[in-house]
Amino acid sequence: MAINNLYNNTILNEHNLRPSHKGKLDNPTMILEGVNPTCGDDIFLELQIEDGVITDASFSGSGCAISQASTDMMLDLIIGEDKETALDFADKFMRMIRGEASEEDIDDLDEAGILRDISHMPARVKCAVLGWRTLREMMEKDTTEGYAHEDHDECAAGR
Amino acid sequence: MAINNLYNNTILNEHNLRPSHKGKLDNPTMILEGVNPTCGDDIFLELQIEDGVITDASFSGSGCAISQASTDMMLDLIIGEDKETALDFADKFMRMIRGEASEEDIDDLDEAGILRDISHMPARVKCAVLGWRTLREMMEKDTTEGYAHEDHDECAAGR
Amino acid sequence: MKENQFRKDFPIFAETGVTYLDSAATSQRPQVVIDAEREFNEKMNANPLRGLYGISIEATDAYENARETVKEFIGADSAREIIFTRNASESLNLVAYSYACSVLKPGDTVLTTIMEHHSNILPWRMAAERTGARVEYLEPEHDGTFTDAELQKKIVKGVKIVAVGHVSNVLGCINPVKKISDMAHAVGAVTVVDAAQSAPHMKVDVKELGADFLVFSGHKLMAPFGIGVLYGRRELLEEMPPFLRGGEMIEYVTHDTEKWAELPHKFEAGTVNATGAYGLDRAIKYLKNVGFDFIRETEDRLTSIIFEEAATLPYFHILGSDDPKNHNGIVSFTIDGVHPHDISSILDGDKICIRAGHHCAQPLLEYLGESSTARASLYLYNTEEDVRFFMDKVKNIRGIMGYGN
Amino acid sequence: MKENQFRKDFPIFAETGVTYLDSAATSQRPQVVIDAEREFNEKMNANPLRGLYGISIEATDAYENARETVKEFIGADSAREIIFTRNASESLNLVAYSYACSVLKPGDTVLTTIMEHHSNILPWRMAAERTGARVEYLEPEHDGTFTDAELQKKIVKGVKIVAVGHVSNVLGCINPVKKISDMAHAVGAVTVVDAAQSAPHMKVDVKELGADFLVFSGHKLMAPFGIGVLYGRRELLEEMPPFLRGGEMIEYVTHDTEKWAELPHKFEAGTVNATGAYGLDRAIKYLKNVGFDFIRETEDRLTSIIFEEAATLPYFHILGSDDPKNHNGIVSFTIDGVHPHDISSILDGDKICIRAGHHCAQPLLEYLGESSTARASLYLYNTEEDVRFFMDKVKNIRGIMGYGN
Ligand SMILES: Cc1ncc(COP(=O)(O)O)c(C=O)c1O
Ligand SMILES: Cc1ncc(COP(=O)(O)O)c(C=O)c1O
Repeated sequence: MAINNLYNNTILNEHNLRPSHKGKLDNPTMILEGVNPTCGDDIFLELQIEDGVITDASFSGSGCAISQASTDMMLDLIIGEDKETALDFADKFMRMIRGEASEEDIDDLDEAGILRDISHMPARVKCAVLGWRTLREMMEKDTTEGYAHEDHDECAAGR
Repeated sequence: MAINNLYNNTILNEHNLRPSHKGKLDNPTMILEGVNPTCGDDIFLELQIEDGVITDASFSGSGCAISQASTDMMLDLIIGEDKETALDFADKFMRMIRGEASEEDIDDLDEAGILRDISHMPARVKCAVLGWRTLREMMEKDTTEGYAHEDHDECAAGR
Repeated sequence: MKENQFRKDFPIFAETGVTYLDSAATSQRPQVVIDAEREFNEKMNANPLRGLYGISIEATDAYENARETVKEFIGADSAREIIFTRNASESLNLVAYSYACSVLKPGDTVLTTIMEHHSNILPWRMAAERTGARVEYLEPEHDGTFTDAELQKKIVKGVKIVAVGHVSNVLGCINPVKKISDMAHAVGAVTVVDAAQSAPHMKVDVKELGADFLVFSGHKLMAPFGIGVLYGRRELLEEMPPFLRGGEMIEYVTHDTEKWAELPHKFEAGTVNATGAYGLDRAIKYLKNVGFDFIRETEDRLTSIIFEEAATLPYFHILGSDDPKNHNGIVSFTIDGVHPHDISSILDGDKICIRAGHHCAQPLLEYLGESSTARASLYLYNTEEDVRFFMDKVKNIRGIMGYGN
Repeated sequence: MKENQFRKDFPIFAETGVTYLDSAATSQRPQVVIDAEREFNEKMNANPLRGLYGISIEATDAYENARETVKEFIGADSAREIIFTRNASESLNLVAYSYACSVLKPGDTVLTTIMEHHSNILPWRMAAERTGARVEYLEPEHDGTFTDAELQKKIVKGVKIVAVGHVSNVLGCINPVKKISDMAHAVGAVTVVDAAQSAPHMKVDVKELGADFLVFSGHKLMAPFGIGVLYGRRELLEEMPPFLRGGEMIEYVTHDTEKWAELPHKFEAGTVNATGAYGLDRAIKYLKNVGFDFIRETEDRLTSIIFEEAATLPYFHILGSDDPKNHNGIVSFTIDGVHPHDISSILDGDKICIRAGHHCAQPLLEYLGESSTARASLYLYNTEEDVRFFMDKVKNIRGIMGYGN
């Protein structure tokens, strides 16, 4: 039972129950809200960027275990990295969710790799990608503040 | 094949091809238009009434063989009768169409009795009753001119 | 354990092995309804109302007999008062576009309740926006009841339409529709009753409820998707302009003029869903055969079991009344520390189907201070085994999520 | 005589023995479509788009895959441009209420043709009435063609919408949609293409036709009743206000505000007809497997037979083009001295199903000076035997009616 296994996963539970990056930054460079209106998931992502490098990051808001843990694991990965590397992680994650990532890619994603099986739970895909697509939107649009819509194309599998 | 029998009936064909009462009166007391919009049947019924007796009557307009023949046979029956008798014929005819008339009633209807099987052809019921319900409407409302709607309740079987 | 003699009529259970607790979203279809669709397609498939030949006449009869069945089912005066639509939502939109947009004047009020499904809120907002009227909301107590003070304060002159749900799809409570109708009529308003959640579960009689309009969906009542019902009092329907325009809803059309068809056809533009109506006919007949007593008894008994089990779980909270009999088989709940989506996904691992989210009733959840809840909802095919299995699995959820007991 | 290898896929023929020549009204359903409905109900019946559990996800996938299939079928850019409705009539009303009522200004023109189905006339009249715009009509020659002069005279500045049928349901002719679209776009109008009679019979590509909106009905294309399609160019759909309001078409609703869902959901209020969409998906796949070449060849061959036989009957008159290839399987006709209803009823005696009446195209009949005609219409399951039997029985009609030969 793939699903119970995922939920039984201590990594997922740890990041959900005791996230490392939940809270607000003092002086964020960028803030973006990401929502999954159908789910009620709603997160605020805050990044501190200095010389193109993400020096600190946090998230707040509410949502299910999958969106919360996925975002927390994402922040573990990208803090200390430059924007390009962060975007690269996001690409790998999206590929993994679509079931198109290589084993190497998944290895690179470290703990976030535990969400690989979410591709078999299409209804939850949009929870898993919420933080990641909010990040990507921030990077790509270089917004300092805004609102990231539910992206239907991205979540095609997660209708 | 009930239907082909009806159409093969010489009485029906005679009244359709060579109706006795098709035309217009010189001084009608009452004129009423009756239509079956779904069919395109459209007749004008004209009555000449003197001292409560129908002294003459005619119909014009266009329609299928069943509406034409039925109306012509109706006029054969009611010319020379008083209003009450005419209404009584109409009641018997409606009962026959609903399959509720006695053999006696049907006998009274004379040639119009050939339409008794129309109750098995629900789509054509409204053609058969067009003249009759126009007549009834004239009598009941005592209109001198007007327009008789398709009556859905009457034609319940003929939807 | 009591056996449920009707469950075997629903092939999905044997086919899939699901524990289906989402009947408030849509019901399952019994074999007779599934067979009715096939029978229609194989034996009488033709465009109804148009043809003069055998199978078209049969199709027409099937369609119109369904209207007759619905008429009897809800106690209408005439089959002409029954309009077939796509679903309850379309029925409400029809009333909003055709009736509300015609009668509302600036300053008028449409009164609804804060516990309505979105489909009984948004059409009124649309109509209000177009006409300069406003929408106001009756606000219930936390158990879903309305105080007399609240009703008296808001059902006042100037209210032209009162749109009220018969049974809430979140709280499961029955609203005092008759009382509200009487008050509404006293101030000159017409009533629109959303019976989407009641018609499948209890006797709904338009006269007894004082409903001027009433809507429900076939698919929550074991009929196929794609068929819904609007009842309207004849005088009102006669006066209303048509909504959708097109084939079948006219008496004639010339280059410049048109004349609408008589009721009910005036409101049924285009080719009708005769198969759906035929399925609804069979579903209502099946429902009558089961009987509302059986449904009530089954739902109350199973709801009580959920309540009893829940009482032993301090982290499990049920929304609405404390009395299982006031829930009509609908149990919305939360589990401390676990998001409703996680609850639903975890239960899905055991093929248990429940709903999680806002249940298309966001204003109610906002009012209750929740953003999302889980919901188990019952119907006549559910068994004691279903609810016991469900509650057993519920007990594991917090453990799975990493909480101790 | 050539065998038709697809006929056996349609159970109604063996069940009823009808000679079905009314496919322009509605088509018959092949076994795969009938089975699809049952399969859906037995294996994945749940409310799509809402549930987080297995069967609801399957139902959602079935529904959204159907959208993808339709997108491919008509060459749209994105599945978001495909809105599921109840039928072509509702699709046209959606465009009229949501688009036309928003953009039309007093003095603007909606241009349609006098040969349209009522469903492509009445919604525009409604929109014109509400906005102070007017509706004008392109008038064809008697064979159904439009002269360049007619097009140039009427497709002029001030025309905001050109609504044109692809294939006439009375004359069977193909209208020059691409040419009309180009001219419409040149004067700043958008085009609405009624593909109800074309999509089942020929390749319809929204780009090639230059269609800004395009509609068709599933039931004329072997799918169940109750499912229709609206295609709209994304930019247009994005700008349009929603039509029906209710569940599923919003992102969120609060006490006072609401935010519409993204396309296509913005236009799909309430519980969707997933079974119908699934049936449409199967129908399109079945259609593709048969192939438009086969359909064209079959229809042309059988139409030619009707024409040949008709040429020997001086009292038998066919409306429209003299060339059977310009009829797309639709043959409207009259018989001197016999009302079309009588023709239809007499043929019904031999289980031959044809249509008689105004075919929901009264303005065209008025224009042609007819009040009613009979119509035989073909589809891929028809055979030479069907049309020969039909014409044999036609030859007896005048005799039955009491005319000599
Ligand atoms: C050309 C044309 N347009 C529109 C329609 C309307 O289709 P529906 O009745 O399925 O809405 C029809 C079918 O009757 C048609 O033939
Ligand atoms: C109370 C209530 N009203 C209206 C609706 C709308 O029904 P449908 O989606 O079938 O239009 C629902 C079902 O979701 C409901 O629960």
